[in-house]
Amino acid sequence: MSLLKTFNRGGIHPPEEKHSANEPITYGTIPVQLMIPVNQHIGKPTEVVAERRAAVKRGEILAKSTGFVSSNVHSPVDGVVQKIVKFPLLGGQISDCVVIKPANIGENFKDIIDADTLNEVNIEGFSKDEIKSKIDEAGIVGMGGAGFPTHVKLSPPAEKPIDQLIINGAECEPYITSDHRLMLQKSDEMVKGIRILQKLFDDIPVTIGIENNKPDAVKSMTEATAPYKNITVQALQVKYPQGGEKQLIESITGREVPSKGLPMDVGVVVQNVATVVAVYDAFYYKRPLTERVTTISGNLVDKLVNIVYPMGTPVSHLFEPHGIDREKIRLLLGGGPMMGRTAFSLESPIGKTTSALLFFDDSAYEAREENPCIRCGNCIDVCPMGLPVAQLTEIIQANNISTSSKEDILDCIECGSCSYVCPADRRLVEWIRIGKNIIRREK
Amino acid sequence: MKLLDKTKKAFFSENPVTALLLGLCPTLAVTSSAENGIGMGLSTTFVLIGSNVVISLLKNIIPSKVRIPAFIVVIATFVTIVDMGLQATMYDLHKTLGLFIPLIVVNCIILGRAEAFASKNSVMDSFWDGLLMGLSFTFTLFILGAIREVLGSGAILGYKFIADTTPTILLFVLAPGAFITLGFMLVGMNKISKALQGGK
Amino acid sequence: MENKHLLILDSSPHGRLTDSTKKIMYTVTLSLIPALAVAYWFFGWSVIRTVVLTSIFTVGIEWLIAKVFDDKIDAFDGSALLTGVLLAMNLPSNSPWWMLFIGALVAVVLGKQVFGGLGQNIFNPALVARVFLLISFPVAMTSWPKPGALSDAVTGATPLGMLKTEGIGAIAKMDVMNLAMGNMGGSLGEISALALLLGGIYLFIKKYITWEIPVLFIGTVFVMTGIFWLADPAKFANPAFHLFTGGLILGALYMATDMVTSPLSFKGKLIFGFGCGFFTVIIRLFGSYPEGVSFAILLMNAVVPLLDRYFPDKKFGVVKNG
Amino acid sequence: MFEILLPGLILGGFALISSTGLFFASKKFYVEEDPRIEKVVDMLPGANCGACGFAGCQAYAENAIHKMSLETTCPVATEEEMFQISEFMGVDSGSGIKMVSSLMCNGTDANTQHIAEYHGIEDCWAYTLIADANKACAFACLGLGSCVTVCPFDAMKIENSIVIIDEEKCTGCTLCIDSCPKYILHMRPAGKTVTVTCFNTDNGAMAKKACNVACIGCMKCEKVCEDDAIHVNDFLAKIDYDKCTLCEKCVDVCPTDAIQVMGGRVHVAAENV
Repeated sequence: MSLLKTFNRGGIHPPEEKHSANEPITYGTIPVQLMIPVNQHIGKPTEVVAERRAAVKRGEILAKSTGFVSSNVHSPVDGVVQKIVKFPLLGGQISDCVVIKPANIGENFKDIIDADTLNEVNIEGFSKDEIKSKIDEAGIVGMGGAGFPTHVKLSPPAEKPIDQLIINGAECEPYITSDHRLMLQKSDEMVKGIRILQKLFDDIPVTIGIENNKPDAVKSMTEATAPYKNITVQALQVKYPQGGEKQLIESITGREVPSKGLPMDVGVVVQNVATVVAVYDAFYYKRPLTERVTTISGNLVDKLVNIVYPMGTPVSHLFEPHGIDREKIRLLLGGGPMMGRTAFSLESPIGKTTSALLFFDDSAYEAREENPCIRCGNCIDVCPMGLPVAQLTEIIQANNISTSSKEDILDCIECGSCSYVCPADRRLVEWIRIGKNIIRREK
Repeated sequence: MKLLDKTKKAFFSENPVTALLLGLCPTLAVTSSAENGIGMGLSTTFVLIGSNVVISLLKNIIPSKVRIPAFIVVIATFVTIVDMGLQATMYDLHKTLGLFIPLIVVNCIILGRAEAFASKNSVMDSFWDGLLMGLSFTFTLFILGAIREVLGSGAILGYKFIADTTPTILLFVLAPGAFITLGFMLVGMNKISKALQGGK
Repeated sequence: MENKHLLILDSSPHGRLTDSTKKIMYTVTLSLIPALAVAYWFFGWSVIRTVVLTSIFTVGIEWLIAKVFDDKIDAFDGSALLTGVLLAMNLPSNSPWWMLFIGALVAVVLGKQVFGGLGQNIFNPALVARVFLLISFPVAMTSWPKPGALSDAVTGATPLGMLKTEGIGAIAKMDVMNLAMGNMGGSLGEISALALLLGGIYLFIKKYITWEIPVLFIGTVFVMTGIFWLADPAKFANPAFHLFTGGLILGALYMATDMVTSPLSFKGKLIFGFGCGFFTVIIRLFGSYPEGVSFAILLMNAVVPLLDRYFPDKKFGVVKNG
Repeated sequence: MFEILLPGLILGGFALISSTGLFFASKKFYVEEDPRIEKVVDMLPGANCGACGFAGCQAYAENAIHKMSLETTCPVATEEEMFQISEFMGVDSGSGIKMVSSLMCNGTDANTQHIAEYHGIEDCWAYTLIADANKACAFACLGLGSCVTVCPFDAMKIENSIVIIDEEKCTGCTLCIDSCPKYILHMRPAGKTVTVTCFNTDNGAMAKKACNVACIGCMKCEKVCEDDAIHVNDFLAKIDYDKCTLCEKCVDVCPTDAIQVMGGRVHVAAENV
């Protein structure tokens, strides 16, 4: 492998900080209370079916999807529904949460997961629609961060033929290592999951894209996929935002997703590795998506881990087992530092898309003041979408959005590369988000 | 008191050059010295007064559809008088101002006042309006010319107050100097008129 | 919610490169040191005097403006200092102090702050000041001290000036290597092309300038003067002479590449560099001024917004049709 | 003599030809414009703010003359001005009640707490992209001043991290209503100064916990009101300004001071007296 593939335009190299890469996946204890957000996806809000004081079993539906672009939410444990409250999530949104009092407080979550029975499944026996509806029922959403319902992504319209499936194992965000560990420890399961997805598209070729800073993951996946000819592993150059859907497609296939378009427009479907494992679980264990591997890291954490907690575990439950000093926390990030969002409540629950929880104290945060733009052009050089970022922010600040700049603004993938390199500390992505918001409001 | 208000208005908040940005062509072209500025300004004042008075006298006779050509004819008459008068009495100034005297005909200030004021008001009011507007135009041109003359040739109204060998900032005598000076004058005059309005 | 202190809310990304406006400005200023050292070698203490005076003036005026009008302006962010040093490099080392002061005033007030301060100016402030001074004080701005002369009184024309006034014969004896080293009359920054190149390469490695503008600028000058030279060597000087005399290298490396006043897009940069070179040659060969770099750059500065607008970079996912 | 006559004739002839041309052109291309439109534009305030829903005063006047109605009033114009226009047009002058913007929140620093330290761009919408609330009460005014920025009449300012509205300056143009991501600004008649300064629809206990001056939905105001003008829905009182007679009984009885007289005295909670 002489020259590793990557995307052409822009990109940055933030410090990797993947200190937890060698920590095997472990399981956490069950907290005294679970707060399960009823909306963990993009799309139509769900309808809460759980009733107060009713007992629920593990895997029972708490909130039902209300349409095609919507996703079920299940209970991760046996327990009793206490109430339904509005509570701030890790992303800062305030949303309805189902509060559950688990039956086995303090027990290791591994025991509960191990209790699920492994079924022998004959994939050939399923029709395409059955596979999709199973994924839909299991409440699986894109676990890379956006949380788009997976069954929707797997149902491209007939006029858009799919000839390539890409599995996203790039994990370009600093700190996060959960996907890395999944690829190491669950490579066989993942391949079985891939086979299920492959079935949907008549055995089209599959490529697993992995950044080259995880050579062990590349090795283990290559070994696991060896029996299958049309599943290949592609090592990629280390460059942020390699894991962005459009960038990954360009890196691997050389195809450019058209502006305003979706991956399916160039015949590609992209799925995250964690999502694939969730698909496997849904078929072989009949287990809906109720937990995920989360990387706990940051300069306040004594024991860095990749750990599985039941969905809905409040952040405060993590302090004791991981040696986090509650008093010192100043910055709590759900997700990586480049795209993750700050949380304002230490009780916010872990959700389906929480790939990492990062705890930082004062020293990690530097208040920055915006200085005037000196037109150095760094933001434009690093923009993976080739947008004239500096001009766009000026247009937004002047509230002067024209039709052509509107398209540019909507093309932004909010990777944050521009803000990262700006010498004048301008909040470029933030301005672009405001611009998107203005456009959305005008509609 | 009313007159004072009007004067304030004419000189600052409605100053034809710095507030309305009218008549910029002569303003920029002929103000390389204070004397030129005064000459140009007074010529314009004369035309303004004359045309204002005549037009307000004729306002009821002129049909509104042909009023602009009629105004132009009136203005042109006065401009011709000024042109000939200057040529007869102050030949040097006439030579410096050159083409810009006939160009007073198309000066927006004059046509503007005729259209906006003289054609709607009484003779006496129009006379005062022409006088004040003209004087404010003269005043602005004088200041502009004076600044440029002092900076560009070290003199004021032709009297040189520094030694001949001392270098002066030549740029201010040239065209770019006019633009730069006018720019800073706009800032200053806007500040003053804002302050005057605030004081009211 | 019983936190004693509140969590921080902010928008992603939560990390920054350590680059800052200040760092860029000071690095660029520092990269001028080799050229200044050469100038010091040839002209002596007057160089230091000029540089220090203009720097004090520009920073001081900016500080005053910040005090009076807008306390958000940071007079010490290095941009005023850089303007001051660049201005000094554009002037004869024997300029009187009041000329330096007027230059600094024009650079900071007319060149920068009237447009809205750092990042908003259309024209390169140092060049605005230089052209202002050149037009206002043509005599003082064209009598350059001779290198090595200890007294300021000995002045002469630049090689380009000689070429303009005395014809091709006057420069026949000049050795190109000598010109490249800087052994000639001229402003501080005009003389040593090699020392400037050194600083330029440093900036290029630091990625504070890109290759497009300097290469296109110098290349265009070289090719165009070469064509004229080949056509009529008896009338036009050779391209190497044009390369190493005048402010070409300084202009191409430091003035034209000024981030604020150069285009952002790739194609825009190419056109900008070519335009600068084209106008420089036209003015040098056919204009009434011996040197055309500053005018050429200012001319091209004026069209930068248009270049950015009509030659944008290709966006991701946009396919050119037709 | 001939020297003068010839140019005179030439010019005169030329003038005749051109004027004939002009005459026919003016007949051919005559555009009929209602002269009343210009008059109406002159009578309007001329702010061109677009608050009426039309693209500026000209468009408003055109519409008004076209339809011969003033149903959509100019929210910026005073009553007298509207009356003048209606006199001129000979139609009724719309509703004619001056409305002002009013904040349904009293979540000052003293009454509720900030729950996070915000470092982003000073703009309410920018904040909502990061988190939904910045005070203990999720419904509270964010106090970052998007409405202040959008107000063309300088009638709003941020004080104690909530918006203070100057009713004198407010023209009721409604621009601020849409600029608020929390939707806690509403329009009320200018004279009707009694307002519910809360927008919290949580139940009483939660609301009280979030903010000292929250409406807890205790229904006291509804019971004391003799004009049937105040009603509690979703634990939040709402005043019907068509019925309110400004008796201020509800203000006196409110245990949490969630009903205030705007621009008047600041009330002390009934229980504390």
